[in-house]
Amino acid sequence: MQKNKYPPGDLAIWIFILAELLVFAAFFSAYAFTRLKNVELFNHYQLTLDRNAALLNTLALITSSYFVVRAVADIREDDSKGCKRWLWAAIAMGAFFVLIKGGEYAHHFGAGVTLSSNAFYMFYLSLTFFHFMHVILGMVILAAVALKAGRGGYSADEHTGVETGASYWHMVDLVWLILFPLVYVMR
Amino acid sequence: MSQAFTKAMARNIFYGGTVFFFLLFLALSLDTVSVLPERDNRANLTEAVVQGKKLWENNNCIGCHTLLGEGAYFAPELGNAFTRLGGKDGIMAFIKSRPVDGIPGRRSMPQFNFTDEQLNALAEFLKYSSEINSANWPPNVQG
Amino acid sequence: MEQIQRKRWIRPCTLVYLVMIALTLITWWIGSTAKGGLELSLMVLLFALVKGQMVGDWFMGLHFVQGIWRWPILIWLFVPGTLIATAFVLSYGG
Amino acid sequence: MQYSSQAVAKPYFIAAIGLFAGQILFGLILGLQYVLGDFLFPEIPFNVARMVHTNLLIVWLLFGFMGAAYYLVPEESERELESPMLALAMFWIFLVAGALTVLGYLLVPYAGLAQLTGNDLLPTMGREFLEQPTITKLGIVVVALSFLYNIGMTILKGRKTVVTLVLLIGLTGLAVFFLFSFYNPDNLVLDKFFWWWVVHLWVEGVWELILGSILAFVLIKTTGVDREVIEKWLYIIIAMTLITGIVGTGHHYYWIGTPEYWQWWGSVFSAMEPIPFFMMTVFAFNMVNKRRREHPNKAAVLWALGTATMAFLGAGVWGFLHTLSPVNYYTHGSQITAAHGHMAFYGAYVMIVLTIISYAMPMLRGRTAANSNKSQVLEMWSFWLMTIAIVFITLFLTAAGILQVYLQRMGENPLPFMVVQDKVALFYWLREIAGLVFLIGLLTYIASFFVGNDEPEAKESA
Repeated sequence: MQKNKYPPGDLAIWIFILAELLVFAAFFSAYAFTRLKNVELFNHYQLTLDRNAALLNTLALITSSYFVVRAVADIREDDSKGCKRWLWAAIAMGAFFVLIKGGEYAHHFGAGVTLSSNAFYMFYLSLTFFHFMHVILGMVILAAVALKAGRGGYSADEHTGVETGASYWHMVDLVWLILFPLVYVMR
Repeated sequence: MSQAFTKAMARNIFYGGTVFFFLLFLALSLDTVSVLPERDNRANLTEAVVQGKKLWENNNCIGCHTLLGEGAYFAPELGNAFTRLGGKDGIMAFIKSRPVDGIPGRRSMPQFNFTDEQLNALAEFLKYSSEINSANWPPNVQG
Repeated sequence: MEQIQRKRWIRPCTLVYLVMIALTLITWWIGSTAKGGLELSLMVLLFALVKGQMVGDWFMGLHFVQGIWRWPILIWLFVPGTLIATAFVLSYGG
Repeated sequence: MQYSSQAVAKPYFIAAIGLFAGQILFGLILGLQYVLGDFLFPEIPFNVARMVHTNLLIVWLLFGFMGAAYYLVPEESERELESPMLALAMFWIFLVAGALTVLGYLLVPYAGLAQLTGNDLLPTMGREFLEQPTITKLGIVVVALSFLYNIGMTILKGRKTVVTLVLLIGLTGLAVFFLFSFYNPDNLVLDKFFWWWVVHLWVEGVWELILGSILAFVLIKTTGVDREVIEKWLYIIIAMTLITGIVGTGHHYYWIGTPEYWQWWGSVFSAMEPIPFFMMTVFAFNMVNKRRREHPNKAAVLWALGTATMAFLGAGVWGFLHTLSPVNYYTHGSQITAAHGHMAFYGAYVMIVLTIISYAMPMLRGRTAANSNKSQVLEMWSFWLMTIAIVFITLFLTAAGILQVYLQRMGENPLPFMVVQDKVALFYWLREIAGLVFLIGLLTYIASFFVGNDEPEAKESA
């Protein structure tokens, strides 16, 4: 099997992806070590989070990421229509995530939780909100790609744009896959 | 895949990334401004404090001193001068006692010939500054 | 290309997807018991790293890349993963 | 020089160098006052000398940026400047306003200047780097707007390149964020919070766009590398700059009364700020290695490589040293900050202005591409003298800072500020000596404009 020298998509997006991952890595590690100093506090407030919502969100993002994989597979076979459909399906799953997460935020803000409430909520809100913004940015990127795919802007020979958007979206998924167990489950 | 990265994508990341992170910064700033009332000691922003801040600015005190660590590094930190100099009286006495021609061979604060009212305002301003929640900075009384 | 044309009973990415769903459900089930404990936490973390590796290799397609770009995601999973594991081990008194 | 209107850059560059000399002179006075406390007291107290030192720096860098824009924009846009007359008029207005302001600092007590200029109407004075009287600030806005109009119209009507587009974004940002200098609330925390929107978003934000675009222009011209390659690097570098630098503002929000989550946000993002500087270093050396021509102006190439290297060291490495909040808790507002400030400003902004001056000045003075070898050799000497001097200034201030932090902020028996200052005086003396070397470098630099003018131009060697 022929191996590639570069990952799929434009290398510029990968520089961006790596920078973003670096930020999340730093925040994840910071979370774990701050928890070390405040175990009781973290364990206590973790229970105020809605794990069922987080489950739905995890399933939504994984499914969405899977749809994007199918979209890339379709365009590699020159199927613009299929590519477009999978992409919109992925965006719909992203919207589902935003909706659920928005509900969680409404609940927490309603209870008067802010970034300054305590160390746990600081990390919970910082990490999830930063990720939340990435979901929205990812949806914007996917929508741009889907629109262009709908116009027949990609082909089996030239579809770097689809791969670029896909790589970014997988990153958004990847980050959540660590975030979910770390913030919602591990105690 | 002859070209590793394209100008068009680099451009998109520049514009997209800038907007994205500026929005994030705005969101954090908005939160900051909304919680500042709990930290910035605004309840004690009396008329004297306001006058003191104006005097602080009009005499360019920041040109030698730091205040909460910002300014010049020629003279002591003043965010905790209220504690270090022993309250308002200590501050006023110190400013008042500076010799007009300085101290031979050493750094000296100029003599500003403040009135008693002005001295009081400055001391009030430094008291107010010392009561800002600065996350336990400076590390000790020496500033 | 030839791989795609050959009919298989299931696409690799679909298989990966189903495994990830399964791991997520187990993680959620562990979380819903709210019991915690070092072993369970580390297991959940391991699941997460495995899922991350699957996303990197099969969704992002790094499985088909050789050279330096093969490694960033793996390193990204490994370094914070190790740090998180260390912090949790320490929080249970070493 | 391809367009006659590029000539307006010349007075800007000359003024920049003149003010630079003034800045260094006052730097030496400050350095001496650090060890001989009563030097020039009470005629020129420290705060006045410092104000002159920092304000001259800002003004001459602005002169340099404007000169750079006037030089490179016509060439990039492939048309004459919208209005050379306006550019010249603004030059004189800015110069006279700047000179009057500095004279005001030196001749009138600051409080008197505040009264004289009606600071009470709209108080903006007396904050670090923004000491200018409100009327001067308004003047700066007028100059900046006319300048933007002039440059903007030229760019928009002509060929649009990435270099000019990035430059325009940078200059617009510079003007926009300066507006926050007019916001001076009574609330000290709010004051400080938005003060950084000028200072940080300038030097760790939009100024870096200006820096990047000037550097890209000089590299395109001197290396002959394909514009496409250089422009995409420019985009990705400034993208990383703003991605890390905007939220990186948080590293100023640790101890000024702002919420404590900034300690995390600021630490994480500002820790990444060295990345774009590192990319810039890699980029500059790469382009020079891949050069398709041997440009006869070797001095300009040296300055360009120097900028990339010293910006990384000063802004990147020395910034990183004290940017993490647990470290900054001890180093905040110490000589470490001063050390970082000196090398960062020199490496990033002084050197980029000297780069474009080095590249453009020979053409502005009638050469076809470069000065004579004799002049260039002298200029390269000045490069090394100034650069090595700033490295030592930085090292001595860092040493003083480490000692200061240790004696004054750590341990069981922290010592008072002035006691510590006496204990680290040796390093201040050494810093002053390094400062003298810097002055020699600067004089050498100025001399390089006057020697070898009757000798033939250096030739492209390959």
